[in-house]
Amino acid sequence: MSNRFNKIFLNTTQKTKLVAYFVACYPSYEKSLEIIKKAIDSGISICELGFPTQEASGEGPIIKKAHDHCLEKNITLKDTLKLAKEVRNYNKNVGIILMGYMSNVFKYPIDKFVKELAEVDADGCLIVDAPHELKEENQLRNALTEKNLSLIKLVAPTTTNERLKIISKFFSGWVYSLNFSGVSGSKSADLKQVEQMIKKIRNLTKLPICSGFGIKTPEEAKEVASSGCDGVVVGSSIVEYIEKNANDKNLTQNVGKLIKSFILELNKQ
Amino acid sequence: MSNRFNKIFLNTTQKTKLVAYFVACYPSYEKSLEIIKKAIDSGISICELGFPTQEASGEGPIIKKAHDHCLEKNITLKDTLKLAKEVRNYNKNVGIILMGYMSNVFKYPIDKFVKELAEVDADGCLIVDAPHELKEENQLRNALTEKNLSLIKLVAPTTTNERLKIISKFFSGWVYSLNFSGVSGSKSADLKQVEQMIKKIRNLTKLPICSGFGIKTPEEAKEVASSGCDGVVVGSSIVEYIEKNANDKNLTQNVGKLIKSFILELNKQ
Amino acid sequence: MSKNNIKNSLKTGSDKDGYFGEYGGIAAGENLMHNLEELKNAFEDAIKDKKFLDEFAYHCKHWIGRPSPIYFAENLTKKIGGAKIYFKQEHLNHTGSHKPTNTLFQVLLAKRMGKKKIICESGAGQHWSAAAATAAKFSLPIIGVMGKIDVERINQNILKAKHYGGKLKVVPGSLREAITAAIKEWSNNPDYYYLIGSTCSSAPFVDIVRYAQSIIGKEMREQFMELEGKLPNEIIACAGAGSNFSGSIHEFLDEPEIKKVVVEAEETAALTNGTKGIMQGMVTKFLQSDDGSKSLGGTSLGAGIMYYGISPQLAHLKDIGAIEASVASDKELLETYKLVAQNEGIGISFEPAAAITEALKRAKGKPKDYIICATCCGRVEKDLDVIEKLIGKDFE
Amino acid sequence: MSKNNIKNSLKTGSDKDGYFGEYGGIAAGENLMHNLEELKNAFEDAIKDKKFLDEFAYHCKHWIGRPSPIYFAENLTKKIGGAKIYFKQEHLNHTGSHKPTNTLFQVLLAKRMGKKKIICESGAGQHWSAAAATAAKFSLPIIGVMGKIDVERINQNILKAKHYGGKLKVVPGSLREAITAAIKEWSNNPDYYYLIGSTCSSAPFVDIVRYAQSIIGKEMREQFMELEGKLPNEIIACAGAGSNFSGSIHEFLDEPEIKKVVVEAEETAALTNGTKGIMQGMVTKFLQSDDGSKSLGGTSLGAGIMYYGISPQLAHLKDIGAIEASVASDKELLETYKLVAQNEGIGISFEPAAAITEALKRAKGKPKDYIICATCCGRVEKDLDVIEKLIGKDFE
Ligand SMILES: Cc1ncc(COP(=O)(O)O)c(C=O)c1O
Ligand SMILES: Cc1ncc(COP(=O)(O)O)c(C=O)c1O
Repeated sequence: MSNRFNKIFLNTTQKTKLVAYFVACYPSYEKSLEIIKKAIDSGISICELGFPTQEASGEGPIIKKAHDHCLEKNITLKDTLKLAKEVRNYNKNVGIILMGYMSNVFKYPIDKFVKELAEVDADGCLIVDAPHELKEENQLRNALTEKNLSLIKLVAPTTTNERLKIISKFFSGWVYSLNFSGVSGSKSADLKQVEQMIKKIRNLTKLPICSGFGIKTPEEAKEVASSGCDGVVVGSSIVEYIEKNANDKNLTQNVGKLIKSFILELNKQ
Repeated sequence: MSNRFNKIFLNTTQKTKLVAYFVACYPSYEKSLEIIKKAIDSGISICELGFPTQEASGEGPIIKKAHDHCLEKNITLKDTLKLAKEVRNYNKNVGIILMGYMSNVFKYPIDKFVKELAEVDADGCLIVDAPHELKEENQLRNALTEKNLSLIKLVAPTTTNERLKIISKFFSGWVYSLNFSGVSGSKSADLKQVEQMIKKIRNLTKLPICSGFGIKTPEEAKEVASSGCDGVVVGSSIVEYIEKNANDKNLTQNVGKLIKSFILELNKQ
Repeated sequence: MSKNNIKNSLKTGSDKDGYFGEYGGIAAGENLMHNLEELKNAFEDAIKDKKFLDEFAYHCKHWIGRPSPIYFAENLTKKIGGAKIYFKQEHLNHTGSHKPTNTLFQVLLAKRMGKKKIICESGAGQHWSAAAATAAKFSLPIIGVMGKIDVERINQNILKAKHYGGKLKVVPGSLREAITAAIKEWSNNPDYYYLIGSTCSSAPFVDIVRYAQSIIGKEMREQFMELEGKLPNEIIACAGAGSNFSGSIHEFLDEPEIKKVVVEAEETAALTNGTKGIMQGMVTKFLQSDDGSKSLGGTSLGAGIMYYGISPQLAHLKDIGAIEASVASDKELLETYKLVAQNEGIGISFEPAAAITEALKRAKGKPKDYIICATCCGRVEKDLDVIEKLIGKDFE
Repeated sequence: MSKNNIKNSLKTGSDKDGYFGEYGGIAAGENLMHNLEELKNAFEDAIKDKKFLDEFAYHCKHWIGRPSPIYFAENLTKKIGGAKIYFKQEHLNHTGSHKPTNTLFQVLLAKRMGKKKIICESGAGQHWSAAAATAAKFSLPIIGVMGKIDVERINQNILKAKHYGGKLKVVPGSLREAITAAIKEWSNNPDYYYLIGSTCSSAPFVDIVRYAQSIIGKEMREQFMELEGKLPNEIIACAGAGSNFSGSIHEFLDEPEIKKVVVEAEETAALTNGTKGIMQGMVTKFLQSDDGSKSLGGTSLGAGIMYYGISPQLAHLKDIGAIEASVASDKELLETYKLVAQNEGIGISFEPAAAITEALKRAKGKPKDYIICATCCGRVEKDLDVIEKLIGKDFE
């Protein structure tokens, strides 16, 4: 595990960290880089760079649309790694994880992917469709561990206690706690359930826990943060904003403002 | 059996008699009557008055079309009997038979039909779809016999010798020898076959034999006549002429001429 | 026709002249008499030939997929509340109806007779597609005759028959005209085999078709004994001319305790509303004008049961009280289709909907151990577009 | 999964993580893991329950009409000159393909699990209509997801499913998109039962669908022993993802002397032309872009076999040489349709035409006692209009 996550979560200026998901290279490579830089400047702690894939089986229509846009422009995982490198060059402290699906990673293939991930000085990755039962996940996880990188594991409300105990052995970096079982952007989080989730996970790990899915507004972010998690992940809501305002010349500024409004609310706790 | 057939066939002015088939009341009651009168004057020996029925399962498209025309004008068997009566009033010597299908006769019903047939002084009837195996044929035949009327029986080329022997017991008036197995108007007669048929029938009966089906021209009539039959039946050819010239003001005259041309050829023998 | 040990058995077929009581017989031109006699002899001979019957059984099993199962319509039974409702699933046969059992039997017979070409008529096209499939399988050319009205409303059967290699002749009108035209074609070509689609026309056709289809009832007996340990109390089937119904009940004709109910289309219910007459080669009940010169009757959604006559055997059986007759309206056919689709997951065609309509009426309030079996003689494909057009929105 | 006495048996199903060799597994989001485990447990439990299996067998027989017969295609055999060609007549099943055997099994499983609603995907609509029929029979609401491309070319199945009460959701694209969308819908509604239509996606689906369909091969064994006194030398079936093929061969997996040949659509032949990858919830061979971000592949007339992936079990079996793979082109499908219709009087759909194409090729010149059995998994109705449009004039 990279030391960077430790630092990020030990930092106390912000009680609850903001993890922001971007579809990498969306709406274009340059614009995306600009937006992410602005987001970092606006206070995000970790940025998730989603690499595009056709199926995107965990994504709802908002994120899927951005993926499809990138695929049409022949954006690949390679481009996302390049983007990650430029982001890292811009800022040494922000957490960077690549987020996506096994399909692309497997074809890269796995070892090369991990090698390059280390080279760009990212902190790890999150693969939506890679439970620990998947042999290829094991392969990926082992390769990442060797390079001191994290495979961020997810926990869902439907994950049984028994299973949670098993998964907890593979936790690395931080834990992604899903607020509902379903695709991204499809529902809102239920605070009661989120609290229970966080408590359950806390019992099994000392690692930070970030809560994600269904957080659409700064107010919702604050509410989820009150569950006691260490970070909240905002995805669809940012991607949707970019989608809707792709041609706005003030897009970058405005994403910055959007991020700030999340930080502001989170800091009100 | 009426004596009239005897007289007709014993008369030697014409070697081979002409039997003419008309769709009764076609193209109209009045016109039909006029045509038949003219045909009698032109030399036919027997006139067959076809009464209309929807199926007309033994008829080809020419005769069927005339049937359909009559049905549309609601012509019934009753009208045909009326027509027969007027024909008889016009001429005491010509043979008159009603020709058609069991359906109408059965519904008339049979006894009433036979009674009225006797009343109009017709000589009998010919029912296409009434083999002797049909109980209703027996009923009709018995009723006709009682009134001294004939049920004209048909013999087909496919009729086996065994069956012919049986049918021959029911012959009355004269025998209708079919020149081919098929619907009316569909083929031409084959002289060899006709000759064989006539010979076979002659062996079984002393009654006159008329050969019908497939005789389209005076020349064909002459050819069939050479088979040794006592009469030839012409149907489709006359009906077709009437169909095609229904609106010609000289129709009646011309049918007379047509009939005469048949007689002329027949007399050339 | 066949011998039987029961005194006054109803299963013996027609008498020597082809009559069932006062119905049936042969009302055909002399030029067809030889064909009919040849056919009768060939039929009587064939059904004494074990090899022939084995061949029929073999192809029934492997090509048609017989036996068709019986099916307990549990949801409808619960919904109606009363008798147990069963379907005899004839729609699972190859080509989707009871028809191929008859075409198979007759094509085998045609082959046995050395016939080189086949002609047939059709109403719903169900017989036409079954006949063309069978002719293809046994490498015989086939001509079909259908009425223009039917050709226009039934598409799939016509395409299928064409693909099997059948040549279609279209005549003005409907099934009535098709039968007449086919018979005329046969008169003109006595060397053809005339493959009739139902229990109608002159003897021996009624006996032949009924013989072939009586496998339905034979299977039912075995299947009900196996599954229920007893026979159904009522057997219900629809009828155009009646092959499906005759085939369903023949096995049980000498068991009067089993009720047998035939259901016609309301618009062409010859058995219920017809009068005795002589048409289409036979003596039976017809919807006809008083003078016998024209047929009558309207149009039913059930193209296959839209026939203005009825099997002479059924006219006789009704007269002597051995069967009951009922009718079903278009509205009922549609409603029953919907009920069966939604409750049993079976898409039936309009014809069996007539039988099932009656079954549902009769099941209501009957004791729970009372069994009613309706023969489900067709699947929906040919009627699907019409249904969608008429009541598609009801399913939304 | 199941136990078996043969050492290294190929019939034991996937390993504890759902793999067949290096293929299979579960590539699903954590939010689906519980559903999949629940399903796996329910499946393993159900197949140990005699009552459950008896119920499955009962409805297979009475509702679906199983067993489907085997059929000796005598005319084609003669025409080709060589091996005896047999068809396993799966098209005679209710709804017209092998699909209802799977939907029946899974709907019974869903009921057993207490699920209240069903979701499924479909390509050719064949699974959708079978699933909707089954859901209707067992009184469960059902949602189907299909790609717009497929919805536009397949009409009858969609109408039938609608009449059974199914609610259809149309998504852009084809089967690929339908599967993804259905899985997403399932993620959003973990209380639904996801009724998959073929041997694809995450474990335990491959085992479940294969288990249900393996009745095909079991019937074949019995039927061939009865009819021929021996087993076929080759078994051939088409595959989209592969349920029909897997079901046909599973019974014989430990008998290497029986050749097993799977036939894909030439345009989407994942097994022949694909590369290993991870998509659609599983590790298997796919037609995909080099970077794994997109699927590839063209369009086949055989809508039901137009899938850019393949059952992971089949990928494994091919790797170890237990099965062979081949492809069929659109032109061949049309030609084979025509041959089968005209020679055997059977109207097949495009999918089995792929298998029969291969059977005809392989039969040629083989000894007369060599037996090739092709599974005939669909009837023509859904493809009839397309065929008529493309080659209608060839039949005139
Ligand atoms: C599906 C179906 N059922 C029933 C019938 C009625 O035939 P029958 O009266 O011979 O049983 C037909 C006739 O075409 C049909 O197509
Ligand atoms: C008729 C038919 N056959 C075959 C298939 C292929 O399915 P599988 O690959 O599961 O056998 C389908 C799929 O829709 C189909 O509809």
